[in-house]
Amino acid sequence: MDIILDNLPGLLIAIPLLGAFLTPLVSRAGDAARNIWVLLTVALTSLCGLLIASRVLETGTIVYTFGVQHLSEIIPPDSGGIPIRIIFTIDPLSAFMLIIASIVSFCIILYSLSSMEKLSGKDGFFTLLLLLIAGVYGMIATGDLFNFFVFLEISSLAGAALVAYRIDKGVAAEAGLKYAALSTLGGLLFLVAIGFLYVQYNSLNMAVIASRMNLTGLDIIAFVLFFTALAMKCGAVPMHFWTPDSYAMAPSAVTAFLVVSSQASLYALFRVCFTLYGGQINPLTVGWVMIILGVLSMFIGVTMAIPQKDVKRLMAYHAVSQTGYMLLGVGVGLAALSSTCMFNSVGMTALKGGLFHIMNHALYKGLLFLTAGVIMYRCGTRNLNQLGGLGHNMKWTMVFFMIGALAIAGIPPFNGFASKLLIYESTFLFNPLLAVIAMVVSILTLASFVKVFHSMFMGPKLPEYEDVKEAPAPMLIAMAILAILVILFGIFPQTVIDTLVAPAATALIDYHGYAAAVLGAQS
Amino acid sequence: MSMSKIIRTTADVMFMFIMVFGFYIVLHGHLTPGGGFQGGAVIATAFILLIVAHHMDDFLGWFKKDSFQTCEMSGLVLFIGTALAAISLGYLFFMNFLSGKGGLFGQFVPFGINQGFMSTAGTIPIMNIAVGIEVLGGLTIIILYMTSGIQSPEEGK
Amino acid sequence: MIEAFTLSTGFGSWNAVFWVISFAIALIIGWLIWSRGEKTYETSAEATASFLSGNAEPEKEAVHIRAGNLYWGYTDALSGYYRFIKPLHTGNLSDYFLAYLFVTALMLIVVVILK
Amino acid sequence: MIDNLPFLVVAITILLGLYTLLFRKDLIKMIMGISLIEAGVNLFLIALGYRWESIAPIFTGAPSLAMVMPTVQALTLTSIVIGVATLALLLSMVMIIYRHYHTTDVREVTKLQG
Repeated sequence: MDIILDNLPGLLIAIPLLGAFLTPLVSRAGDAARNIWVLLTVALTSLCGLLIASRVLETGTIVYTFGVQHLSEIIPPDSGGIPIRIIFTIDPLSAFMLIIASIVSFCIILYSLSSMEKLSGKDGFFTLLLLLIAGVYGMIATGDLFNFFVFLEISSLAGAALVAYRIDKGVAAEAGLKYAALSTLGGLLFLVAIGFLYVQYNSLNMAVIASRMNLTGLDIIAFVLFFTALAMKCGAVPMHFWTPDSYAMAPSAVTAFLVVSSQASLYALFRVCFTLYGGQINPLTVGWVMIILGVLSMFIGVTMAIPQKDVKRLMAYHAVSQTGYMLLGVGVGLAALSSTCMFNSVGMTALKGGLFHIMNHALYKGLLFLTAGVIMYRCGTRNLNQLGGLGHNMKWTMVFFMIGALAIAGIPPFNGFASKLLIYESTFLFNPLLAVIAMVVSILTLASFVKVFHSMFMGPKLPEYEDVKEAPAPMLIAMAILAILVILFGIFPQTVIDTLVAPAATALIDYHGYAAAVLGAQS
Repeated sequence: MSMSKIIRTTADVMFMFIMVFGFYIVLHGHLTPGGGFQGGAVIATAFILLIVAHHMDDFLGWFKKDSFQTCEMSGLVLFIGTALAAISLGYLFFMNFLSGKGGLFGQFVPFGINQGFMSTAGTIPIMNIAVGIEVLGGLTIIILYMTSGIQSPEEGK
Repeated sequence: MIEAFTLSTGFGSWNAVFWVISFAIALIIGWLIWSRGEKTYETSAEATASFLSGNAEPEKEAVHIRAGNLYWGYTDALSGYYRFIKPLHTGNLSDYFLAYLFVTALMLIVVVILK
Repeated sequence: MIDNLPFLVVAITILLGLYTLLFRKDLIKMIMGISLIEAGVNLFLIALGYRWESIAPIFTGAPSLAMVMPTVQALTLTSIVIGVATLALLLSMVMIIYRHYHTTDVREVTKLQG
């Protein structure tokens, strides 16, 4: 049994890849066999993710080197004291992201089993979805820069192919093209930055580079390339144009997971700013750049969302504005690092708020996209002007939509409120204007979701939706899991913060600990 | 859109030589420059040569599309299988459990310049073969889908 | 035990359970007031029909306010802002690349100068 | 000057690629721009590993032991494989767009806007 427990990080990537490659073979034995196979694969992977997270939260950072004899040999004798193999470094922050990825990946696979029932091309869809899940897990767990680039490309390609999966009159192909083209350009500039770092520090491992880093001009250029490539991948405003296009055209289950894949690039952005360039860059300037990106994302995201007519495009703009909250929270945390006294009072709370918001956003945004998917699955249209009066016979979907909408707007008992409260209070002390903008954006978020709620669920029963039925059972179960978590995290935020968010925030700060975990006594 | 008789016959003749050369690159991946992807790409050009030379329907008569799909899938499964085999043997993921054990591909390699021993480097030749098969199937399928895309422009009108 | 779920944000604390309890109490009080209301009011169809100064109620489609005209006032008031911001999202792929490279260049200048 | 000549070539290739990417209006040409940038990045990675007067890192029958850095070539190989995959995906999407929009001009392919 402990063989499996020791090799969990390796299995975390191997199981979804094996599942993805065998899906076409299993699907020859019929739809039911493939559904069970895909569900089994994703359930095992989520179990691996959760097990790793719990082990990391107990025993600290796990370091797993590919291709060595025993777990303890992080740097085997024949590699001359330098970690040359691919090393997965899972510290409490990656464990925090692993939990998000495992919960949401299980729910969207459960959802897409029934939403893909009547459609064609199912085994291609599930192979790509499992590849996307493996890519996101790899991005979160890896400690090697080039390995991160490979997983970034895998998830971009699988994501772009999934966005363009339902070619309805070519528009989805246009969205997929935009997503793929931008991700490729971002990946190439990311590779140039890896080249800069590799030539100076002779290693691709983040911990080794972090411990050997002394900031030169080349490193600053590499930092800027890293920063903008990853900020573009997670949808910060001036570069956010692909997000509404590709989220609106993708199948809803895929959109819910694209949100998690852009949050994995956000995690990588924090990893670059806090761990790779730990004490090197000036935290004030980079913190303020992150804050400006965050405020821009918040404001433009929500103001562009209100006049939208397509429900998924509206929710995509909200994903952009919520990413702005996370950037604001962690940006304030980073900027406050410049002076320790300010950091102890403001920075830590802002950092916790920003990280907690990543978890909350992944849950309620996944829930909202799944409800939009149910509407699309039953009524066949996403245009709000044609919908109305669905609340009469889609009771459960209405309840789930209400929970998601109240959570995203930050209404007290739900989880959105807890993380936004942390962000408000800390940014107010840091700079009052930021907190005011954040609150105004929260109000506008509530306004736009009231509009969506009214136009979709309220009003009389329209004749064309007279006999619309409730969503099938797997969809409801998937949404129920997310809704219960949204409520639970809202009622007991302190326990979630103490167990998950606080260790993640402290792990993000001490880059020495990260380097020591990989390099052992040597660093 | 099949070419003239001359081209078709030379293509048929060349097909075998390119295949052999491709597999040579795949198998000697750990000794000479090459390996899974490049060898597989060379073999895929052999199939593409046939697609270009002959009519699409004859080509699909000889090789069915899902035979390439099974090629691709078996290559991928072989690759992940050898990686997972390391875990089942008690080592960590992707461990080279064959090198230095004397068995298949297990001989020791003297450091420095040598004339290249075939059965060395443990699991790397197996991985090369797996990637070679996978790329062979994958690239041919890409070309098949793209050519079938051109074939039916009228359906798009 | 209380501290288990009071979120202390360093400056104040927030307890969701108390909020839910007080919300439930408010609901109960509301229900109490509602239940003491007049039971014997007439609920026949024509009594509860909406009075539109005599003319007939339009059929279901026309009654439902569509999403397009919700927040008409808000979007009209901010029409100057929306005239500026909407065309920015042109949908043209080369503009997306321009935006991305523009931000890279801008950030390069900012980080190099401000160090 | 001679030893950072390859990096000059890399800079020129990447600038040419960016030029085609940003100023060309046809989608196929933009994808050519992306592959140009990719070629530039691959050349950049290879040029990083160059050692003066050394040979390719192949031990089989190698004339001398002074060899170029092999890890960078492994990175370039992976980047080429990823490049093949991205190009195949982008080109098949442009084919689908052409089939439905009957144009590949980037100014017309803007149904998703606003």
